[in-house]
Amino acid sequence: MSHTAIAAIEAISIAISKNKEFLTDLDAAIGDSDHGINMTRGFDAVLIKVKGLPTHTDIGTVLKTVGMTLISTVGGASGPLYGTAFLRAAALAQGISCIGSHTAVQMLEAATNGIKERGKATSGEKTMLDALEPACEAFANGIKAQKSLVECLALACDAAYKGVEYTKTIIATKGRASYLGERSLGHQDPGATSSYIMLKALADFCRHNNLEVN
Amino acid sequence: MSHTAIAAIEAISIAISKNKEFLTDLDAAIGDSDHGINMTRGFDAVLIKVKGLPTHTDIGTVLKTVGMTLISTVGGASGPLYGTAFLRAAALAQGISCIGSHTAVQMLEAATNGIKERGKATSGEKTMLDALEPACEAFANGIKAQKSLVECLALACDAAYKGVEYTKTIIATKGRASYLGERSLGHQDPGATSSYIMLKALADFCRHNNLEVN
Amino acid sequence: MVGIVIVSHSAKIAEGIRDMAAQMARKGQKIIAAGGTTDGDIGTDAVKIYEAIKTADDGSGVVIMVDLGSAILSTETALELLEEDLRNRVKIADAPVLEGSIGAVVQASLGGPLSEVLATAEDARELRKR
Amino acid sequence: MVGIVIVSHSAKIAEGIRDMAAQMARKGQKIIAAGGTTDGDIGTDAVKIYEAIKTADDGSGVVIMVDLGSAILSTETALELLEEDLRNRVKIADAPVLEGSIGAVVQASLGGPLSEVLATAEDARELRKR
Ligand SMILES: Nc1ncnc2c1ncn2[C@@H]1O[C@H](COP(=O)(O)OP(=O)(O)O)[C@@H](O)[C@H]1O
Ligand SMILES: Nc1ncnc2c1ncn2[C@@H]1O[C@H](COP(=O)(O)OP(=O)(O)O)[C@@H](O)[C@H]1O
Ligand SMILES: [Mg+2]
Ligand SMILES: [Mg+2]
Ligand SMILES: [Mg+2]
Ligand SMILES: [Mg+2]
Repeated sequence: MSHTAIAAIEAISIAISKNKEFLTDLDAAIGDSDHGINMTRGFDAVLIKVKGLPTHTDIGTVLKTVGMTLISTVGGASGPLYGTAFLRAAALAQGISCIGSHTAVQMLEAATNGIKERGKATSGEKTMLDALEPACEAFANGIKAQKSLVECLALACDAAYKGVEYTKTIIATKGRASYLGERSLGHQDPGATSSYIMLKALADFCRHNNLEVN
Repeated sequence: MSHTAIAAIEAISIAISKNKEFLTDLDAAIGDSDHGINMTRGFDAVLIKVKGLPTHTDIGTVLKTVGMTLISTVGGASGPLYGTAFLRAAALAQGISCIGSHTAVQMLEAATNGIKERGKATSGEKTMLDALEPACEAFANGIKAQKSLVECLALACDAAYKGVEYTKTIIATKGRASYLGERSLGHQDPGATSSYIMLKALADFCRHNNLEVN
Repeated sequence: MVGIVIVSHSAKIAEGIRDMAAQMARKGQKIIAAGGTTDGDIGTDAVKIYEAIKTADDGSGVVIMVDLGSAILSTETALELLEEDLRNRVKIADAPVLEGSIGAVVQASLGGPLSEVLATAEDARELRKR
Repeated sequence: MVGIVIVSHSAKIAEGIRDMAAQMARKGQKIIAAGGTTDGDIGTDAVKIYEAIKTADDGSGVVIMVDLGSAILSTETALELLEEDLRNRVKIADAPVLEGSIGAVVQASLGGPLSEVLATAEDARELRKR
């Protein structure tokens, strides 16, 4: 139901706010010191928008609202990237108020592919994709193995976390950090980190609320 | 004497002001509609500066003041170009309060060469050089033929005028007008026109004041 | 006339380029600045860009000039929001944002079609500064 | 660190580029905007550029980024005003003004020498927007 979706978005938003400085500091090392500021600005605006939606709005509309708000308020590369991700996921949730496991996998894949297309990027380039692609795969495998949503999200989070760690070992070839060449080595990618934070917030939210897909 | 030099500069300044709209309109056709505005702003500032100079300042210092003021206030390409011209002429008039005919030729040549160097341009590119180079040559020839200053300046003005007319028949390959390619044909160059106006003002000033070089 | 949209991370830059380019433009030439975030910070806004494209088009199409990486991402996101008809006559120039904008505006003001305005914008890559 | 001077016809542009580039800079990196005429109009001012160069130099040299034709003329005029010692460590980058400035600032902040900062600025010519 949309109020669950909105509550999940709210949980994500809170997690982003809490990590505002952390994300900005990560971006200071290999970027322009704004990732936390960008994401917080975006999700603050998202919260206002989704809370203004009529009750019983379908999940597609909620996610579309998130996506449209992110592309217009985040400001940095993460805006069109995450915005596109939410818009692509939204397209698969049009008119639905309850997400099935198959749809959940498709949505996460569509979101990840949206970022790949928008960013013309792939794994190994020290971006959010290094967290999202493995997370997406782990989630899909979990669903295929008929694990619970909470279990699958836990697997996705583990994979995303490893992805974040992996970004420390590689050189950025996309985004601003690529200006630094080898000097980007040793630092974790801010966008991969925010992806992990959002997935973790979603996983925790689902666990606390005993949510399940069917 | 410096007060004569200053009076000559004042005459040039008045001529520029009078032609502010005309020069700006010429620039509207093949440029950015500011040549008259630029030159007037520059010479207004010049007037204030040179009038503030101590009496008995040498001509070199007067011309250097003109050049420095033009490079800092005109704003357009004509600023560094005319500014450099005055600075180069100034270098030959250091410590002098009276200009000999030989020096006059050298100064005009130095000024013209300064513009050529600064603008990396030559005659036939639809710039101020199409007025100045022939004017310079005509002036030098006149002095060589031992004509009077007033006669020589009249010859220079005639040559400059023809140069301005010539710019109507050629395509700009330097400056903003070059962006227009063939569309610059048929229009006279604003900078060539301001060069003619300045020379004419100087010629008239010398004629009215019966000035002579020796 | 082909419209020009200038996308920069900075509102000041987008407006400054618009002002500079406007000096070289004919009356009626549309040059729309789409720079910065709504709250005046440094960044880009796909929805602002989307609105700018719609304002810039008079039916002749629009050339978009962009500054850095994420401006491209936002602009491509904006394109995705356009109806197909308009999207088909909108091009992102592969050109330096300031230098290309001046060339694009001159060419657009001369009445050149979309392809020529785009080509002129992209010629600015060959501009030499020395 | 090598200093960066940004010369534009528009004060807004020079300041906007400075602000954008500053986001990528280390503390202490000098980025000096030298845009517009003294009375706030569109144009360049060789004396303002000359002052900017002197402010930008800490002994490591200065890379100057310029926008259009007459900005180059004003900058070269400014160079002529410098004492030879300083002039020898000042370079005008043959690069797009915005894109080159960002690269130059990143490289300067990494502590690169004049030649590298210049080269990085000029690499921006190869930047693709599509
Ligand atoms: N082309 C791209 N593809 C995928 N992710 C990207 C790309 N460019 C940047 N990113 C991600 O965006 C993050 C930076 O976001 P943010 O700081 O908000 O934007 P900006 O770099 O414009 O300031 C990076 O850490 C990286 O994960
Ligand atoms: N490279 C150059 N060499 C010589 N003269 C030039 C050059 N570029 C421009 N000019 C002259 O400058 C004039 C334009 O001056 P102005 O309008 O004040 O400058 P801007 O073009 O910067 O607005 C042109 O008409 C031309 O005569
Ligand atoms: Mg950032
Ligand atoms: Mg940013
Ligand atoms: Mg002009
Ligand atoms: Mg001008």
